[in-house]
Amino acid sequence: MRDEQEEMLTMQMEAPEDVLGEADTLKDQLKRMARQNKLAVVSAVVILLFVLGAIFAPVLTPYEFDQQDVINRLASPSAEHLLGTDELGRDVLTRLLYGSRISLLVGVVPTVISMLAGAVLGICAGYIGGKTDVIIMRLADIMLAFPSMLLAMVIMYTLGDGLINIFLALALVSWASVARIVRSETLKLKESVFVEAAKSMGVSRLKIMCRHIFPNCLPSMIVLFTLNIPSAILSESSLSFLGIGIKYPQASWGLMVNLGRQFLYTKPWLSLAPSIAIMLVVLAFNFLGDGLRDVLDPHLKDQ
Amino acid sequence: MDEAITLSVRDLSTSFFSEKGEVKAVDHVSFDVPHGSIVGLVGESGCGKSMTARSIMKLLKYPGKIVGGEILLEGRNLVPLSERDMSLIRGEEIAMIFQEPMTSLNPVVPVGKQVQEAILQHRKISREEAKKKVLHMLEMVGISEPEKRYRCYPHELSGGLRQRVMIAMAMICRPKLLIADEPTTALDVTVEAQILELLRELRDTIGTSIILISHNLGVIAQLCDYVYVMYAGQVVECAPVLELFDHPSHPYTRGLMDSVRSLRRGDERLSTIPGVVPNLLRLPQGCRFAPRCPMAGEGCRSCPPELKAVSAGHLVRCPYGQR
Amino acid sequence: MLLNILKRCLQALVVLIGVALLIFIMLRIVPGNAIITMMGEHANPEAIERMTAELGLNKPLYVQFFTYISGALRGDFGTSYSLHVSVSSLIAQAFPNTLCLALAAAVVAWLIGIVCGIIAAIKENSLLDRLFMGFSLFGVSMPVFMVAMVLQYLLAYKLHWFDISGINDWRGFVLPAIALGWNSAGSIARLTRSTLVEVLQEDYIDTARAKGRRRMGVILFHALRNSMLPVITMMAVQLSSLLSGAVICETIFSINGIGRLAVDAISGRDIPLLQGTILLSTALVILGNLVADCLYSVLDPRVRKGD
Amino acid sequence: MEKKILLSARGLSKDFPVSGKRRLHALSQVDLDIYQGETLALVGESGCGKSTLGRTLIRLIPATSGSISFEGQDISSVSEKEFRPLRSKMQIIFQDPYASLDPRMTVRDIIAEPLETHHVCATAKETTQRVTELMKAAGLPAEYLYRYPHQFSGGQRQRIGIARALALKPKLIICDEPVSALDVSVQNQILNLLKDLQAEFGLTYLFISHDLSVVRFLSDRTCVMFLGKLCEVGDTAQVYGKPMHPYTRFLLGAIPEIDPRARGEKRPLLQGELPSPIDPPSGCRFHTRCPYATERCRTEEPQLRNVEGRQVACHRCEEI
Repeated sequence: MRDEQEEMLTMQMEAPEDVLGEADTLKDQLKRMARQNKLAVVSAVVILLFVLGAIFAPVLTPYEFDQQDVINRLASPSAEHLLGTDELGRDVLTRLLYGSRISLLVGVVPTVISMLAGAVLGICAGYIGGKTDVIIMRLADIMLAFPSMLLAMVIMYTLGDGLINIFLALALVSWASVARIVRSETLKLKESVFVEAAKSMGVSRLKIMCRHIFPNCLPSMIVLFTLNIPSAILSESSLSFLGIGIKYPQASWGLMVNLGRQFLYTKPWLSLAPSIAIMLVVLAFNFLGDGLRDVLDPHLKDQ
Repeated sequence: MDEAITLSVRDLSTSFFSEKGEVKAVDHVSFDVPHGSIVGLVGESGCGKSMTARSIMKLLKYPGKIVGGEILLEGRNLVPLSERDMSLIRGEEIAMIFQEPMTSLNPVVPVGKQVQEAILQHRKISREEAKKKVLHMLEMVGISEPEKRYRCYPHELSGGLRQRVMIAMAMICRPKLLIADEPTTALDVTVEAQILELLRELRDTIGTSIILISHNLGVIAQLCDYVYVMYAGQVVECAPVLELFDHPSHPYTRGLMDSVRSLRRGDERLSTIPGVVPNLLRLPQGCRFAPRCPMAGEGCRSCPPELKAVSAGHLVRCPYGQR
Repeated sequence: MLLNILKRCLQALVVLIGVALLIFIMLRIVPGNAIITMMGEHANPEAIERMTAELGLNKPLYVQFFTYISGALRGDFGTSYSLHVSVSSLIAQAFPNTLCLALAAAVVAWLIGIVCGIIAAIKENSLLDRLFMGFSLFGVSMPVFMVAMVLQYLLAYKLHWFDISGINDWRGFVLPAIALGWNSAGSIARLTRSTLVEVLQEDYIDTARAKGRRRMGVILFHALRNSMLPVITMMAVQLSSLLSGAVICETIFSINGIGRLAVDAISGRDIPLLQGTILLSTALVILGNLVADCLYSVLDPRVRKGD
Repeated sequence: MEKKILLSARGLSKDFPVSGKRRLHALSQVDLDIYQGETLALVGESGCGKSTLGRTLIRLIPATSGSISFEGQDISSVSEKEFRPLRSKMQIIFQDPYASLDPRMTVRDIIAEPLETHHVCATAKETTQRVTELMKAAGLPAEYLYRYPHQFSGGQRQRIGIARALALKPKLIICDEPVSALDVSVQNQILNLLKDLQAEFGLTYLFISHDLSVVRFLSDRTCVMFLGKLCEVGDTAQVYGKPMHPYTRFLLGAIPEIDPRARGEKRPLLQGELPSPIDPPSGCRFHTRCPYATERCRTEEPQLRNVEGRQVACHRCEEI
């Protein structure tokens, strides 16, 4: 028997016996979050704004991202250039807008890849166990032993610069932690009675993994997804900051910070504006992920 | 009354405030615990019996809160006491043991230390002296080789031993009142019998009054002097144990007893109580048991009944409650 | 328990060898000839060949790997292509700086993180809790270079409290350590809070309170030790992210550390140097993992007894 | 009338590896027959191996040694693939109605899963039709078809579990403590239901429980287990009326009577602690706690033997 107070609370929340319909599905959980956690809603809106800004960048600004204006070099913010211009006279706001394309892509694409790979490997390792488990987890251990920045640097060194390579590098860096979390989740689910029930009915291994394990891992994976996006964005900006990621003249926030750094003491906004943009996006994703965790998966710890 | 009352609970109401509104988990519950007696609270899960116990200890978890009534420990009201004053009473004057001996002990501290902590909290004695008392107490609750067990961690002990450790911890300051919240539910029958025997012995030797909370009528019958039957947050019937088992008067009590007795007899068809416990957020207007009651009439559904005496010391919350 | 630790050590060794192999392979499959990069486009082919043979780069890969490993075990990581000094001596110069920086940052992070986490957990759902958690999320969300540059601009450039860059005395470490620890402090605070909140829901906390323990006593004696267990496991993860951040901090504050060596090695396409720095930092992380594991088993009696 | 054996196990043992090289002996050398149409109860305290035995019998966990035959066919040596169709003939109902249903599936999908796995119905519509029939049989209103498990009370969830177990028209159902997580009044509803279903579908039950009164109501024969071994097997009425094995006596004596007048009677209390199944005592496994133990009990392991129309594993059961 369970703790009485807890029992009563859940009883009231779920009202088992006399409510029809009203399933507590993902959608309802999201609604509940929206009601309880205004910050998460604001964050979602901020993210949406950044996405819109990235998509409609050409419409939103009259300048091109590499349009130089040598006369107006390093201009201070003004009505014409809201955030001033950089050392080649390019409009900073324009470059920020175009930069958000890269940052958002870099946040989403490698995270999707690493989530998929991590989920498949984690579920296989956890459910199949034995040698499969040992091999996959040792590999993950090796990946996790690297300081992620250095590993990303080496991969970039091996693959060369470019957006696609950044995707690959960041995905390679982050799949292992996903696999580890999904595996531990799988191990718990594997011991659960409903999986045993499925086994007792003769459901095949593959089906159990697809129908029972995966859907039950999903909530924590959604949370993980929203929390891994910001770390990917941070990694890319750090790489670009070191000059290892996106190459000139493409606009990337990290690169803009790097180029603006030499004017830190005279024109601080050159490096500050992109830094703040990074922080805003990352913050928004973190707040959203946090809110999601509260409703979807109270047990997934901060990592 | 000539017998001394250890604890008297008057109109205790405890609610917790959930998203969907106030849940009255304990609703105007009153009972007395005479000195040296064992009082039973019985009911099914969710009836508010554990919440009552936690309210007495003032150990309610967020968002639970006492909203009314008095808890008088030898005449002193505990409800307005601050957390600091309450901590002087917990363990010293009222102690509690919990349902799950597995999770109720700190996994990273040796059990002896945990018992010792209880006495050091309230007595100004040296550690050696405290340890001596702990060893003596461990022996008293039937733990063999107390020296060896003293250093054990909880995971190294069986469920029965852990519950004994919990009892030792609760009794070491010789409290006036022990609250035992489903102390044997998680244990096997043979161990349950041992623990019940131990509780009875401790009451006899130390003279502690006990509130025993259980869903098991057998346990109640074996141990208690007075019994309070709870349903949906209210006391529906109370009586001395013999009276209650001989003449159960509330339809719910009778339903419960019939359920257990028909099972013990091995009837062809078991008697049951139809339906399920009501949602405390949407309680029926009249009697809370009316939707499941075979005798309920129109009056029951519209107007909530009061607790009324049917004989000396036997109160029933049902207009049809007859002997 | 000893057996357990031994087993862990063995596992760590396997991982370390795996790491070495992985770096080795990744750095050899890089397109373009490192020798040419090293000697310049117009070096004569004979010299290139001589150099290749000298460095053993004409031998099969596995022979090269074993030569490298056996050298590494003796503390010899080869000679830097770009600086023409032994990698070990370069690392020996840089390592203390990185270690000091990382340790200082760790102290900052753990101190702030744990204290804030505990306060937030005790005052769960209060304004203070929300404030701390909001701040910690800010901490986690700020890129290291941003914190570093803001600190540099305000405290060093505007207020002249610290040197802008370089390490002359202990004060040189202050800004980089704060910049580096900032991130970790946030995540440690969040983890500490969430585990402590969870532990405070446990039954044995009720038991302790039922004994008459006051709130502080319950937290210090019962809750903290249990809630620190997951935090310790985080140690290794944090070490890894500190070393990652060190790369950036060292670049911004011009500290001669491992991270900057690695960056220099990449821009100079200096394979032995890159290999050496990465192997060293990875070994450090693995060591941190090992220490965390041992600490865990000391603190948790359930693990101590074998399985 | 000669009763037909549905399932029989011979020399069944199950070890689990624990830390180091040691093994936990959950079952050792168990011989058991289950007759067609009966309810066989398996009682014992936690850790005695009764759940392990139930799961081993239907190959949910593989046995370490021993053989099992079902309807005369050896099922312990066939491959998993060959065994899969046989799974439909033996189903299991679990103890915890909260954990045994996948929280992310609707009731329809939960009950349909065995039907789909064994391709019982041709179309999805037919499956749904069959699911509603099953729900009706288990006493669940068909409107609940598309609800999720957490919207039900404990008793209703157990009904879902029962409907799922019935889906494949099994011959044998292992009931693993199906009512121990429920309140008394609900427990009786479920027990009545199980009894009705047995009559309706001609089911055979292996009913695992630690609650002796529940067992008495439902079972024809009772098996008492202690530390991985059977100690007494016989007709329920006989076992309850005159227990022969000392352990059975203690077990029955420990049930708290629901009559407060029975309090004065001194009940026999079992002393000591349960021995560890990692290295069980030599000889009779109960001898460390048995007040009647002699030298012989300490050295020689008693086998099940026929005593007064039942089987008892005790050297001294006639004398005491």
